[in-house]
Amino acid sequence: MKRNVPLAICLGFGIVMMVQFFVPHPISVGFYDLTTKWVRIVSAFALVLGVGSFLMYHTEKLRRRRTGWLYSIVALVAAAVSTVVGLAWGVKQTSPLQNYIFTPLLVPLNASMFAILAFYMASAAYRAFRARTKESALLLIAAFIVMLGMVPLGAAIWHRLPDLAEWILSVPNMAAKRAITFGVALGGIATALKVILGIERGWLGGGKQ
Amino acid sequence: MKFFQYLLKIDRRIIYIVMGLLVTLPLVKPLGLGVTSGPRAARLFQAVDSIPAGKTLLISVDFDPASMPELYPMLTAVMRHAFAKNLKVLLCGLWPTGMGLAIKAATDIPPEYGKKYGEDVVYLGYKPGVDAVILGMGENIKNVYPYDYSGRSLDSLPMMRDVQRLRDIPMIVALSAGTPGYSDWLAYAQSRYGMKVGTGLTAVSAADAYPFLQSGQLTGLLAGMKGAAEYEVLVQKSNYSKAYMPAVAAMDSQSLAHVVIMILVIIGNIAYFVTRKRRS
Amino acid sequence: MHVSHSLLTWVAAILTIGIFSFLWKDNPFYKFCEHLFVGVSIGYGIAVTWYNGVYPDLVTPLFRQGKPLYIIPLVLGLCYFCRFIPRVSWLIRFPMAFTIGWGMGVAIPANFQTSIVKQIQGTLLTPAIFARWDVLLWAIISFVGVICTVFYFFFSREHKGALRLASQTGVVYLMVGFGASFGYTVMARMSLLIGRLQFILRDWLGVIK
Amino acid sequence: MIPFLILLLAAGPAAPPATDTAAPPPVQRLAAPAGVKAFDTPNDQGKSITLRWSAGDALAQAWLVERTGPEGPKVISTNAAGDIGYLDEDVKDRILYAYRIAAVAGADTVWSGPTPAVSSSPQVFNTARMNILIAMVVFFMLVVYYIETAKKGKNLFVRRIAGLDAVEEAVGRATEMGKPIIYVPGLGSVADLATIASLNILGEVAKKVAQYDSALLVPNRDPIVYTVAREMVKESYAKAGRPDAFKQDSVFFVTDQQFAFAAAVDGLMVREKPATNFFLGMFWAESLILAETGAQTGAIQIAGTDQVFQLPFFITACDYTLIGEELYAASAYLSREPLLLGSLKAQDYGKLLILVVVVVGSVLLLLSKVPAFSVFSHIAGFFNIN
Repeated sequence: MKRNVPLAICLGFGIVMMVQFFVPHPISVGFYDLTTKWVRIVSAFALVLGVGSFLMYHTEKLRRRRTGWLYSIVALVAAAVSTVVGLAWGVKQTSPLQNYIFTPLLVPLNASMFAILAFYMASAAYRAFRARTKESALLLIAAFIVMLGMVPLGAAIWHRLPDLAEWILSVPNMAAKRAITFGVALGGIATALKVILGIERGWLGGGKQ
Repeated sequence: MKFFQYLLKIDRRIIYIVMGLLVTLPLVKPLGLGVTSGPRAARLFQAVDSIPAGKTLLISVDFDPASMPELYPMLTAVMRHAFAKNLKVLLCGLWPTGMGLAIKAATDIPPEYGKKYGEDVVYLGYKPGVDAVILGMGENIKNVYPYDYSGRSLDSLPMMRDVQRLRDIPMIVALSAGTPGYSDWLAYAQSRYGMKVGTGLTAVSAADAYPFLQSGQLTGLLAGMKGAAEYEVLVQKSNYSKAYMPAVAAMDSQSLAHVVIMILVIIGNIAYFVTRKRRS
Repeated sequence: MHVSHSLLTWVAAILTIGIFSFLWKDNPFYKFCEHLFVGVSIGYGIAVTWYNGVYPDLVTPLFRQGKPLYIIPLVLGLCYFCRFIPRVSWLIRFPMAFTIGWGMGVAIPANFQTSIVKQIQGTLLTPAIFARWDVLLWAIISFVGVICTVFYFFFSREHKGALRLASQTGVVYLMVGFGASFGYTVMARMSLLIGRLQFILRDWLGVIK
Repeated sequence: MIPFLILLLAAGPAAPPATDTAAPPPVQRLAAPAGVKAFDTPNDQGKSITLRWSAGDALAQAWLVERTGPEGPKVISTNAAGDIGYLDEDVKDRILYAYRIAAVAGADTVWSGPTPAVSSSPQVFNTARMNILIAMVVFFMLVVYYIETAKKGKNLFVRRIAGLDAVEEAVGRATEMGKPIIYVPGLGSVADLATIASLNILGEVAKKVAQYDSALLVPNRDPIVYTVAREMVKESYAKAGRPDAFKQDSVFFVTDQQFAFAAAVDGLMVREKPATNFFLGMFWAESLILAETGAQTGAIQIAGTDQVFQLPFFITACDYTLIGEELYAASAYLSREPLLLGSLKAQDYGKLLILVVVVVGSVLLLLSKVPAFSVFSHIAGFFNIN
């Protein structure tokens, strides 16, 4: 019961959804739409687990006065305030959640964290782009050409450089990506099949049968 | 020797400072590192340029603040071009998150040319539903948007008297950061109502649009910040505007950043080879 | 210079600097921003999950429109709460089995469709390549690239002889491809940084127009 | 009744304008649309009829589509000149409809004859997806066959994967240094295949961690992945015979927001100074944020993802990177479990098969240029997806 029923549910839905793919009949399409909604709903409930873990992690830190416990108060208060504001006034474009939390807090934090990548690209390139081997030399040269081809300076050096950059992107780069895609797809499908068939069942966890 | 060893483990913070400074500098004082106009941007410019004065250009603002650095300069440059040619500008959008940006452009740009809201420019706002909105606008714009973004009735706006439906508009420029976007304007506005469609896209998604350009379905394309800068330069060269060119400035930053990274890589490699030779 | 008078702009600017300060080193300011970010994102996530997920997808159909089938995702979702009750904690396997089985079942044909069949079609050489000499040459280079790179991913045979040659050619394509992708992405990431800097210089400090 | 109506209608607007006869000869008469076909749209869920026709001459400037059903005749669409097809999705299943098309040029409108009456219906099997079904069946047979072979105890070879050989060393290093190991199972959900692969690797890594008695930290972005990861780690500790060493808060959920997660993991790495970082699973733009911060703290880093766009960043910033499919091979490689090794063999044959199809298909397609072999030009169509 504790292991076999979940395995059977997994097997059943796995097979049904595979079959569904080939059946254009309205009943089949309706089933797909319905279960898609179900998955969304069920996944939404899982947030409870996440929030539980979040609360546990930070209250523990607070209780034991571990290093940085003060910041846990920041996280807990921020979460509490935004939850209350969000649930009380809703999430519409004009709601306080959007105006006072999303726009002034989340948007800049998000954008800054994303923008920090520009700096990391520079330091990663400096550290790793060394022509130690033939392979890393190739990586370096390709990166160089494409980077030059993307800015006006590249065209000033040699007017065909942007074309060369585009060629690298659309010919060798494309070929490598396609080959990776083939491997990834087969690897992924085999993994999915093993999960459906119950050969990979790590997700069940251990413990009592 | 010691110098090269130092270079090999240079503090990353020095790299960050150098890069930060070199990226900021051109934003304050654009250098104009020779942005040359590509054929794709030129095609869009020509198409807008050849619209007879008094006609209306539709611009669809299909992007959010995340894509603002790339697409917002396109919006301002195309609007400036249109006003300089005495075209009217009708703004709309398929993204709810694009509203703030469209409003900003509709308030900031027209005064530069002495243009007035309602007479020379109107922003319709956002309506959910993509194909329904475009097809509805094909029949009658007022059916879809009885009011503009701020709730003014379209009947009260003089510009909308001549613009009843998409057939009255010779061209649309769709500035899109994803879907919905230019592909929807192609699929509905072009195939049904024969509109010319030009587009401006983020650099990442531009490659997907090239086939449409080759087939002639798209009348010009601006790809990323570079595309925006090209358009700004075209507008400036034709004496249509003297305004600050954010995308050209950004392109300068971009160029400097690329150069910094490349110089860093070269320095790193020199240091690496010198120290390796000494060691062996 | 026209420094902004908007409190929200100030908040956004200070948070931006807080995140960027991490580049120098970990510091209390960054720690504050980080914990604020985590907390706010959790609260925002809860509100959005409720208003855009649970309410329209579950509450409305089940309680407003009286569709009894929606009891199933409700019960499955509630099973996640059992995680906190040791005796019945195994019940969370049911919603997990449903989500995983469904996901795997959908993923298998979708992967075959987009990553295998469509990619095979894209790889096939067609008579159109005879149109021009360069088209022909690029097509051949690309074709060889796909094949050699796929050989790199062969696991069940030692890479020696012809297989070694092929897989090493594959590595060349992989490295050129990775380098090109890196170079190509630099531009997009720089755009993000420039966007942030424009916010600071224009919206906050008013140094540029 | 219906044909009669159509006849009546056809007689009306299609009558040639009076000026026609008086006009000088160079004026060409507009031809009616030719080859008008109406049929139930194949492979759909019904309520749709497809129309196709061809232009009788180059004069037509537009087309009118008229449908005659129970509610009588009605013009349902005006198409631009180049648009010679129509998908009527406003029909009911199992009701008969007839169509006719008119070519319009200036004031001229010339109608085609009516099509035979057709009705729409839903289909049970999508024949356009036959290619996918065949591919699926073939690959499934390969997987099942090689798993069965593996069960019989046949020894299966796996080539070296550098990143995975380093796992043992990386865990050992952490023990020596007395520093923790951070394992990020990606930012994907449990429905993402890479996440499943990563969780399986986590199980193997956790076993080694338990044996070496190192500390393990697993931050998560997806609540379900968090739950599964927790179970897996707990189970691994139990399997390694050290269930007591498992710490409740070593596996935890951070937030489901991508960059907030990245910010927090960055902070975690800087403060905990781990000896080893694992980034395995689905990663997006945050890949380099994590990997570069980790590299700066001096940790050994092992990364792997099937996200093609993120691989370059892992390659540059990490010590070892599992490229694409290597991620899926990892759990088999580490556990050496015959069932998993068997499927690895099947994957190899799957790839070989793809290459054979690509090479043979290409040769035949190229041959189709020779008139005698022109039949082969249909091969490309077999790979259309729908």
